[in-house]
Amino acid sequence: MSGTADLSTSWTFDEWFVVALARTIQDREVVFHGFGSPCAQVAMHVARRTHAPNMLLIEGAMYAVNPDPPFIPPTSNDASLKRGAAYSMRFEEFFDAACRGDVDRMFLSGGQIDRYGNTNVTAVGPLEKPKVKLGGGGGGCNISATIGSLTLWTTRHRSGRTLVESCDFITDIGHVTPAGDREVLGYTGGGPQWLVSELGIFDYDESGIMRLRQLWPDVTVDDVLAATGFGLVVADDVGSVDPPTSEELRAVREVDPLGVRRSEFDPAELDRSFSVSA
Amino acid sequence: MSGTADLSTSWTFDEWFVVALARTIQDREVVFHGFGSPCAQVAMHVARRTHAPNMLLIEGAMYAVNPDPPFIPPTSNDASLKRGAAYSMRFEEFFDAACRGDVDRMFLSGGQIDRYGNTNVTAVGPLEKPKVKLGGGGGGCNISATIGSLTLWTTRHRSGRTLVESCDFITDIGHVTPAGDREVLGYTGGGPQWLVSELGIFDYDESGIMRLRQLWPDVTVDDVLAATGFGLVVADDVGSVDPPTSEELRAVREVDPLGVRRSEFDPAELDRSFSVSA
Amino acid sequence: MFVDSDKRMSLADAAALVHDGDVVALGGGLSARLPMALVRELVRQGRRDLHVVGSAHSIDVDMLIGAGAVSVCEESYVGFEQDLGLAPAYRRAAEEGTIRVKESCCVTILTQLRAASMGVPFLPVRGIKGTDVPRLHSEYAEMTCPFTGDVLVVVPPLRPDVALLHAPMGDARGNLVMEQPYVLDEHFAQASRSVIATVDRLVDTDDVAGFGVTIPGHFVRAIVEVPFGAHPASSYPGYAYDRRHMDTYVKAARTPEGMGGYLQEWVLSGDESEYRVRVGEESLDRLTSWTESDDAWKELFA
Amino acid sequence: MFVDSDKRMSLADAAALVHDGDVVALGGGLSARLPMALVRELVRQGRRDLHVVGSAHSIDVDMLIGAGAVSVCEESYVGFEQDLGLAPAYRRAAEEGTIRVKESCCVTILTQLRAASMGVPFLPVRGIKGTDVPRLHSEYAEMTCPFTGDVLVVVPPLRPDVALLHAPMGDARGNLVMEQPYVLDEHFAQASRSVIATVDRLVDTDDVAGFGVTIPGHFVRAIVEVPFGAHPASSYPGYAYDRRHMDTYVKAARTPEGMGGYLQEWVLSGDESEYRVRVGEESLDRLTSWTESDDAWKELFA
Repeated sequence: MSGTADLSTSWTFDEWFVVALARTIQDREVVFHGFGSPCAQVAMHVARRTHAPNMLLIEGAMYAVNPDPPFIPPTSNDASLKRGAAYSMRFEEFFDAACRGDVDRMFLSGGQIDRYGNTNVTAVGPLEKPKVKLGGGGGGCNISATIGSLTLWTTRHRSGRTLVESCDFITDIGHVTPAGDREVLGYTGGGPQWLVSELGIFDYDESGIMRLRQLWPDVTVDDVLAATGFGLVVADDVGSVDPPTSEELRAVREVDPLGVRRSEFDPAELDRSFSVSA
Repeated sequence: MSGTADLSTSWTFDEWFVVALARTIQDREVVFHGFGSPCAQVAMHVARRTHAPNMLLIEGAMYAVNPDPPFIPPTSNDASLKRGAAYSMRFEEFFDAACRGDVDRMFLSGGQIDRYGNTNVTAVGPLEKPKVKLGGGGGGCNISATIGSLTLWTTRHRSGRTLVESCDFITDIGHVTPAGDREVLGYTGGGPQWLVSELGIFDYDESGIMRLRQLWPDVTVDDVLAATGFGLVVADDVGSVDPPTSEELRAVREVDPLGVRRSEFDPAELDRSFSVSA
Repeated sequence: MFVDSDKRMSLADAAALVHDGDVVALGGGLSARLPMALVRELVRQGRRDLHVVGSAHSIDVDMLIGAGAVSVCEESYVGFEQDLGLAPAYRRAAEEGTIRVKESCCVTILTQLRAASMGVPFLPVRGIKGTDVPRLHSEYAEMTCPFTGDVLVVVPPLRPDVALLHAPMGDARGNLVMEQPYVLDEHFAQASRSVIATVDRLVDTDDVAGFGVTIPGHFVRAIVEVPFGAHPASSYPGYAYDRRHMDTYVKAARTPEGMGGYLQEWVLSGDESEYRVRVGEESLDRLTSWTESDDAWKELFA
Repeated sequence: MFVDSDKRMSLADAAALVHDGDVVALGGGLSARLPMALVRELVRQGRRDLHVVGSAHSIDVDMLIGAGAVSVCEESYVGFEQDLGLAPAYRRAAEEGTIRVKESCCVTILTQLRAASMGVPFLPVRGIKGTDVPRLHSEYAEMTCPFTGDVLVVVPPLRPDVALLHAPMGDARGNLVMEQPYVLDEHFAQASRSVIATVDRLVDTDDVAGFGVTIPGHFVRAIVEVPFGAHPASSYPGYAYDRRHMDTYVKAARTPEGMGGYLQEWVLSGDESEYRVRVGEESLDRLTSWTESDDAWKELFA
């Protein structure tokens, strides 16, 4: 294990999770998160402070460009989130950029996610009388079509109700929908590239189907298969997620002193802790 | 004659002309002029200082709302033209307002104008090899379709080459075009309501055809007919243009100390002067 | 457009300009610059059958639904993010079928408002195809691009009857000064038949001009000064959002009884000055303390 | 988007990013904030076959045409208003057929830029039908609205290869600060493949943030500090337009010989620092004197 120092001799799962999300960002990418996405939000600032200093970070719901917030608050449009930004986009300016293909990456989650990375944030159960009315999709049903790459994430994989055979409602576009794939639909965006869950890290194969690539050290392939509602592709070389570096952990702790990232996890997940000797 | 005082015992034609233009504005209207239109520009400020204090004056090319410029400069987008305005519209904000029908009146001129008030500001002569390439239409070919009412004006009626049987090129929409009338074209704007020329003041009859309503005192009906390239309708009750009030003349002189309105006239027209004893 | 120079009126008179059945656009977003004083007044006046439209919202929409004022909800999101979770009254009404859910998308609503602003009867969007969103929107159509042959979803104009906006500052003419994000407020102002605005503070026209006008008065039909008129949402640079009050609301709203109790205690029992008394000077002062230091700011969310 | 933090370069290197045959958007309008230093540098570098697009312009477009740099002119207006009249080189080139005139309309160009910005392959406009403008634009089409049955003209996206913008102030990252009217500059920035900017003054990022950024640096590929870079156009709050110089230009440009003489004297004989010397300190100082009093301001136009 490389890069671990005093600071990082031990860490919690929520810290490692946002580090894994951060690593899906490449330097010089234009990156956006939606509202209500503390893990993605923290991850973007971690990436900008570590391996992606030249990314263009668009703070979701504030549309502030490259801010240095003093802390991440529990709501996505507090003024603290534009501190240090020389410029904030107008609402339409961001969404236009996303629709014309000028945004390279967006973080996206869902109450349900199918094998192709279609997501449901609208309603679980029949649309006319839903079992659970979820909050809604924000701008996703348009911009998921055109943004360069999507990093999906969920902290509820283990429930068995999140990675499903078929979404009750498709709010945001994955690789293939019942109406056809992205080429048929005329969509210029590349679709889901990564999915990070509390069980593992996944990419998508050439058919656009989710594929297990890395496991957290306390998770087995069988754990993942049991929690996944469709026949998952497993890569030949499933590895373990690289531990966080001290630089990454320091960034997480500095960016998110209030720990808003933790609000995404079941309490049991927050008890998962790790150390260099683990 | 009412309202004339010392100030207004004598006046020049250019002063009277802009007063006549100003009178086509009603109080509480939202009114716009295009660039390169000093007579209309002066007229709008005269109206706001006299009979239309509650008009919304949109300063053309600056898109400033209700400014009080210290003088009218010879170019339409000098910063002096937004002095005193609490707000300047964005370019798109004005044009959107015009397209959705939120602008009540626009002043519009043309190198050629036909009986229906179609205007040509593009080119005189064959399009492929024009005799005179005019400047161009600005936003007219769209917003002349949707703005509430148009006040047309020309200072070149006498030339015989301006009010023509048929425009060589239709840049802006009058009441009836070769492709049909406003109802056929689906246009919500009312089209030309007034035309003010250095020979007289005209409105449009129920067929959308230009009709002589008032004459300047030194002009006869025959003068107008001779200068007009189509069979003009003459109202039963052609009258004389009401002389300017002292308030109107004072407004003209205060608004336009540089006399930019005069740049629209042939020198001979500027020699026309009037007085209460005339 | 609204050319009068003095559009000040009482909150009750302003809210009375909203009618049962109106399509109502709610300004601001999530926990910021929500027109809460107007929302509360609409509840007091017992407004019904509203069709609310907007992007991502929270307590404003949820409270109107909980009060029975809404028949159609056309927002892109209603909720309290990860922090306080799903919107209780919205969720209940949607699951029980007591409102019609026409969930939309930020881009779609923006595009429909643009169609209204631009005076055109349709506009295309890039996405939507392949999703289930059209199941909620029989008004959408598809068209083939004459240049590329692409088939795109096209949407009709959205012209709200009234937009309810809150700004930290404004003048008697209705000029409004806001901080970013303006969210859809500018588009609401341009596309709606009228705007009713509340401001935390009424100032002179010279002041609004000095700060820079965000929404010009010619879109505004009525303006009302209501201190803390966005509470419990934020209205920067004045005050942060009141997370404790939001939490109180969300917990109460989880049952119809709790919802009724909240409305009785906070909304129906008095007017806005009584509301501020009930919230308490200490709580309100605390929300303005964010300017003191980063730590003071952070403490508001701890 | 352009994420580099330092985009400063020489005027020559910046202008070299414009290629023969490019679709070039010219910022500003009429006599204000025209990118004249870039225009002059393109003339010095002998650029050819440019397709210029924009709204209402004057000496920028006319000079490029007079220098033989333009093959297609797609502006809504080229001229010197009532004051100095028709654009001499544009008029001559149009009448002699040495350029292709694709005269357009402010609304149409705005709509085409919006289509590019929004990432859609077509957008409708309300007008145009009944005019002769489509004779200049075989690329337009008509579509029937699926909601109303109205037939509207639809236009394709306009995506300039490069936008040349001038601002009074900017920073090394390319953030630009402008005064209203921004004209189409924001839309050019969003719709174009890149922006090349000149500024009268380069300042720190804190300064541009304090004044308020109009065009963000992520659209800007190159930025060059050129004092009086808009001359003889205005660049408020710095300087008014130079009406005397405009008059000199218009008189000279009325003949090919005069045009050649003007270019030789003012453009080809030296770089921008020599241009400023030739214009003269006294003249330039005079243009900044508008701040002294209304009378001083007015005198600039007398």
